[in-house]
Amino acid sequence: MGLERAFADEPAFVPYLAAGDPSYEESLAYVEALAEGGADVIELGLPFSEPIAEGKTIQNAIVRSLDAGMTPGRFFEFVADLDVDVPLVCMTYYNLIYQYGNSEAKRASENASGETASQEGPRPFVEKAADVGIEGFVVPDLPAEEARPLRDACDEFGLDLIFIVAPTTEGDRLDRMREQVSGYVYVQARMGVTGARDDVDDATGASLARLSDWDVPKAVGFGIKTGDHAEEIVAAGADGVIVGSALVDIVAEGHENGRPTEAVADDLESLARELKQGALRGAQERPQPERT
Amino acid sequence: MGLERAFADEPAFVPYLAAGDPSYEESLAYVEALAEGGADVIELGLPFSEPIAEGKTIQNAIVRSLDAGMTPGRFFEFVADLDVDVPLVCMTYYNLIYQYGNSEAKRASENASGETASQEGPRPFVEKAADVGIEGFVVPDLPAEEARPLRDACDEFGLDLIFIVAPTTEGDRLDRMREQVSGYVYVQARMGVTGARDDVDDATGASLARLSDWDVPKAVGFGIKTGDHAEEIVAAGADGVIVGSALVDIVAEGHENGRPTEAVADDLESLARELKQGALRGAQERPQPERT
Amino acid sequence: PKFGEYGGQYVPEALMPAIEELADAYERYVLENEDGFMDEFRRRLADFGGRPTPLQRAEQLSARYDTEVYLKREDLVHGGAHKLNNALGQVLLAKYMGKERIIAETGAGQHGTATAMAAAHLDMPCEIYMGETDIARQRPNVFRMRINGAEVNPVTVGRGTLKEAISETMRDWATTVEETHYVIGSVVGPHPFPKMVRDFQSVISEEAREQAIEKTGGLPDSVVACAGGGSNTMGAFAEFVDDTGVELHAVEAGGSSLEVDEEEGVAPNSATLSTGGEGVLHGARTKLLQDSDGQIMESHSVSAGLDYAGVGPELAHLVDEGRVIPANVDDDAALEAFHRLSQDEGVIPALETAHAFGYLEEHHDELGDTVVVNVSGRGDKDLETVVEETSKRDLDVAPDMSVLNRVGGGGL
Amino acid sequence: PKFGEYGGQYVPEALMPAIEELADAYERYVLENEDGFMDEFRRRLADFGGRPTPLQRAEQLSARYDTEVYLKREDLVHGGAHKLNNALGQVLLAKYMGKERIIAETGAGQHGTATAMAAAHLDMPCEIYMGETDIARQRPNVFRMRINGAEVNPVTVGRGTLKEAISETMRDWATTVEETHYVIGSVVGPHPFPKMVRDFQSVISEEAREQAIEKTGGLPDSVVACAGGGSNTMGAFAEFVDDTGVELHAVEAGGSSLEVDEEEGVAPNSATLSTGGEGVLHGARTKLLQDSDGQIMESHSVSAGLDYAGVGPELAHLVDEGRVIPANVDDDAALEAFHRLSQDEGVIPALETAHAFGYLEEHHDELGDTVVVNVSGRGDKDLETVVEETSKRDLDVAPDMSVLNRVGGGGL
Repeated sequence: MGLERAFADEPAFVPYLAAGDPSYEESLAYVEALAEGGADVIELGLPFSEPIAEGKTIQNAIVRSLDAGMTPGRFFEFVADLDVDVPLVCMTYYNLIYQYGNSEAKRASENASGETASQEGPRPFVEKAADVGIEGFVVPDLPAEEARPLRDACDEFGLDLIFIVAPTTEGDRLDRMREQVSGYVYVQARMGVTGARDDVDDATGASLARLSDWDVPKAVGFGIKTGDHAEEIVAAGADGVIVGSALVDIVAEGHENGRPTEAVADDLESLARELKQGALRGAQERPQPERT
Repeated sequence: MGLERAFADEPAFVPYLAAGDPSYEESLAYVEALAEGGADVIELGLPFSEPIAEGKTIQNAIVRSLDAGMTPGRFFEFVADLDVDVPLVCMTYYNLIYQYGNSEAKRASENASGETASQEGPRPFVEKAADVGIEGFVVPDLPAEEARPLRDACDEFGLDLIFIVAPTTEGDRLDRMREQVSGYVYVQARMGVTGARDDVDDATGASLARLSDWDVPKAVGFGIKTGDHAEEIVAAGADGVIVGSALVDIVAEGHENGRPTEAVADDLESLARELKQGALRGAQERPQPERT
Repeated sequence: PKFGEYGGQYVPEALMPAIEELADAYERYVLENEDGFMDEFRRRLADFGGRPTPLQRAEQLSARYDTEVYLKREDLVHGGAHKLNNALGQVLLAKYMGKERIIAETGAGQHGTATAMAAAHLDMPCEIYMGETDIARQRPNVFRMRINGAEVNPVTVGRGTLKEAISETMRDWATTVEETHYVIGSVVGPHPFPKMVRDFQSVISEEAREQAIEKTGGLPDSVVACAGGGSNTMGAFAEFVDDTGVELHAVEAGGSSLEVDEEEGVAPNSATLSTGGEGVLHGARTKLLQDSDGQIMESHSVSAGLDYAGVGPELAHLVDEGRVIPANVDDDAALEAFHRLSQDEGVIPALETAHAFGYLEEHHDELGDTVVVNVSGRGDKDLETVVEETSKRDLDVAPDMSVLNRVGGGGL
Repeated sequence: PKFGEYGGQYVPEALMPAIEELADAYERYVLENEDGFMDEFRRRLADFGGRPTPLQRAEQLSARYDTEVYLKREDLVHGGAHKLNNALGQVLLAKYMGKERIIAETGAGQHGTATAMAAAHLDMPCEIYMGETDIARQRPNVFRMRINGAEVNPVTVGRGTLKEAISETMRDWATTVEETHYVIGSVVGPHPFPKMVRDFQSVISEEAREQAIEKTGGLPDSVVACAGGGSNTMGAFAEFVDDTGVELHAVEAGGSSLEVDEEEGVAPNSATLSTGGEGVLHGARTKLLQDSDGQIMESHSVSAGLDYAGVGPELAHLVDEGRVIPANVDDDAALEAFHRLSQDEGVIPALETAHAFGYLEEHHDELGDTVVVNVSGRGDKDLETVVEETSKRDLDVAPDMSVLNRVGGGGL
């Protein structure tokens, strides 16, 4: 039940792409390629105009997607149009979730009043997301302290809410996340923001140790770009690997060089396969998987 | 004796040109043309780099002369080279008079000392001027209060020192000038600086009245450009008219249009003649010339 | 950490420890004056910054409006604007916190130059992120930052303007929180920034309040300040908030129009308090300019410093509470006011500041007998813009610049 | 009206009544405070001008030189330099004298902008004469004057620079003395200007002396100020002249060399006090740069404000008396000092001012334990020159400006 199922049997490979990057049609093909390549969960970015938590790679992906006309409404169409059999998570910023209610309310009231303060908060967005088949959310600028309305809406519609745990997260903050998290926890492998790096950080092991008694799967992200990375991460105890920038790089490169969609999709599928295989190798190296 | 003689028999016409404007040779021809045209005294400008008392016309003449290489040394050569039988007055700024002594002293001491303070003041300049045939000085930035050293040097070498009386000069200041003036007094016809104007100022009559009991000739300058102007000025009681800018305009125009020297000289001579004739007509209109 | 429902800490988890550490330092050093922090801050504001600034009676404007108009002269602060009050406070605080490096982002360059100055003064290495588009159009401010020894890091991602620079600075901070302090330039961002920046800027109203009492024998009837992010606004208002008899007027940029182009995502104004909706931006819940999806709109103003789609959460709250009166003045009126103050009083205001005077022109008869206007900065930085924008319009008060055409010569 | 043999009134007769009237007004209003003139002047200097300016301890320089270095922050005066002290005094005096119009000349534009500001503040019509060559190369200052409502009259005669503008202003004054006051910008010109400008500027040393006593418990060992015409110099020195234990150092522009090119009439420096001879210029006997004939040399300095072939007669006299120590610093050392102060202290000085700091670098071990350096103005106006001149040289302390090349974009 819920996203946890994707981590149940073997380490999960969780790729990220910005929906609609660089165009609606290409993006559909790319996401489907990831599913082909072995994705267990796919994080789909709904682009926000001020992506303060992203590295350059994903920031540029967001610009491309917005320029190509992506909106929350189109995003939901995109999800509905996707032909994949993999659980989907929406990764976006809180204002888009929060305003969907406002703007829906506004539209309903037909400009009857100048007031824009929401009475609904995140509920309309979650309802619509559930409707098109989204199973969970990652909201990088929503702290656990402010997450209650979104958590409640997710509960109402049966969706998961994933929190990001940083290497520096501890104490009360960690407790507040643990209380509200579901599906999986996003373990940030290092300080900084999203982006592919060349090595695996020591902080990962420490973070996994801090979360060892949590009963949700731990997926590690930030900086993973090769099968060997994935292997190392999973060997260190992760239940899954989250990979974004390394995949977005392929999309960006294909877009810049005008490569055919199929060629780019093939490369994505191929990297996905490598990452998934790496994760599987990593699982073999672990003394004993503790969860089933 | 002295410059007064030029005003003795009839109203004097006193033209001004900047020596060396626009070149040494042309300027010689132009000054000689003024003599031909009937000049009774000629004021020769020795150009100073900071001519704070001049109008634009004469300021530009000074720039042309300096650019053509005029210096105090060349000026004395120029005076010596002039073939005219008219008394010559040097019009310049005090620093050139004052430094001629310093620089002569400096040259004599052959850089023996870094000191440049003059022990001689204006005397060397006056001595040299007398030597080449200059008969007097007009120094627009030298107030009567500071004129004693120059007056003494003029006395030593038998030269005149002319002061400019402005429409606003009165009281003690007028007295100090009266004590030191010789040759003639330069009556400034109006406030402001040199430059040809279109009418004759009322201030002229008042100034002449204020100076009526002075025993030097009164030459009126500033703004006179036609024979009719000259006539009016002399009719009002002046002993002479000083004309600069109207003549310099001819030099400037000739230089700009590349006219032959002779043509410009002819025009100068012709305007000089008109001005002199105007002055003579003015004398006829006076009830009774009081001086002989 | 909230002002009603506004404020909060909507930031990536990786930044949470940094802002928690900062919140702790704010309480100890700023609120409790631990280790004499506030004493040193105030001493440096005086010696280095040139405080106190005068409260000057504006003689010609007072006559024009038959109202006692007083100018709080923040244009005389070192660097030419109130910006230093905050930058100096934060760099000093970073020093007390044991940080070894300062970062900041800048759009038009005013906050960047203030931070670079403060960092040079306090011998702290400093890096300023600035979009490459902004670098190209704000060269004098880039020179100033470099001359003060700051690194200027061009941000080439996206459109190369302020929003990308903010993301890039957040990214740097998220990677380097342990040794680095991020100096935010206005009363925006996550707690504790809005309170802390307000406290550093409140020296404006602290002085103005005392000076008004001394010069006029009482409190003013109104205080008027322009509002972009709102740091000069909150600085000018803070100590008057409890004086309920003093009206507080926050004047935003009306730009060319209050209508928005939803299709293009463009608001041709920065009138967040008057026209914006509630939302979450740059770490705080506040009022902001957004389309119906919640995407942030591109705002516009003739004044780069007011050109921001958000506003400080405390200001949003004070407006909702009715304590602060929101207003806006359009580009034309701001330009006219710029010229009026320059010609009538011999004070060339920043274009930001000019909006406050545009409001004074339009509403002087509603502001009571005594008005304090905050002159948030000087206008030297805006000369080129003013000449260009003025030449496009037919303004009664604008001077004729043809003397420059007559003699030729190059650009500004 | 003299300082030893220096000074006097070497002006055309037509100007004599004007300067006599001015001398009378100077005695009554300035020296005797008739009608409370000086009280009003000081009040306006505070409220409009932002005085007092701080005396700031320069922490990094003090450490660098193992000397207590204090900065007198005239860069914080309204307009960005000490120039306003004098302009405001003279425009106010003109008002007391019943004049209805202000004229002034300007070269680089600093005095023109200060005069235009003061005239706007006091509601006096103002015209500034400026050579057309200078107008073309000092456009921002022309903008500022026009924006403050002053007329800018281009002077097209001769080479269109300061000397022609001075003649043109004299010409205007000679024609309009009755209703017009000519605001001379430095301690030069005929009596009473040198004394009067000194008295208006002496507020600098009056404040600095008190502040030094308050901050250090005693008088400084040395006061250092740059010297062009000498108004900030005399302002910084005046109240210390009688403190014979305080050394006074006047730092002129050494330019590129102290050698002169007699043939071309060019001195590649403005080191009048160090290398000039006695003579008469612009109404006063003083030290000046001249060739052996007495023609005034074209002076040169990287700093336009020091680029003057004369110097105030009182300063010349104090040098002859041994009370003031003349010195000079060349362009290279001034540029280095500009960058050093900017980077180390967060104060971007005017290039004029930078000469004083170049001297400090070279002579700090001869200046005693406590040194006051007059920061006569801020350097915003000099950014373009500094960047250009720095790029021609290989200076250790200069920042790399390549960030601007990397992103492209237009001129400053």
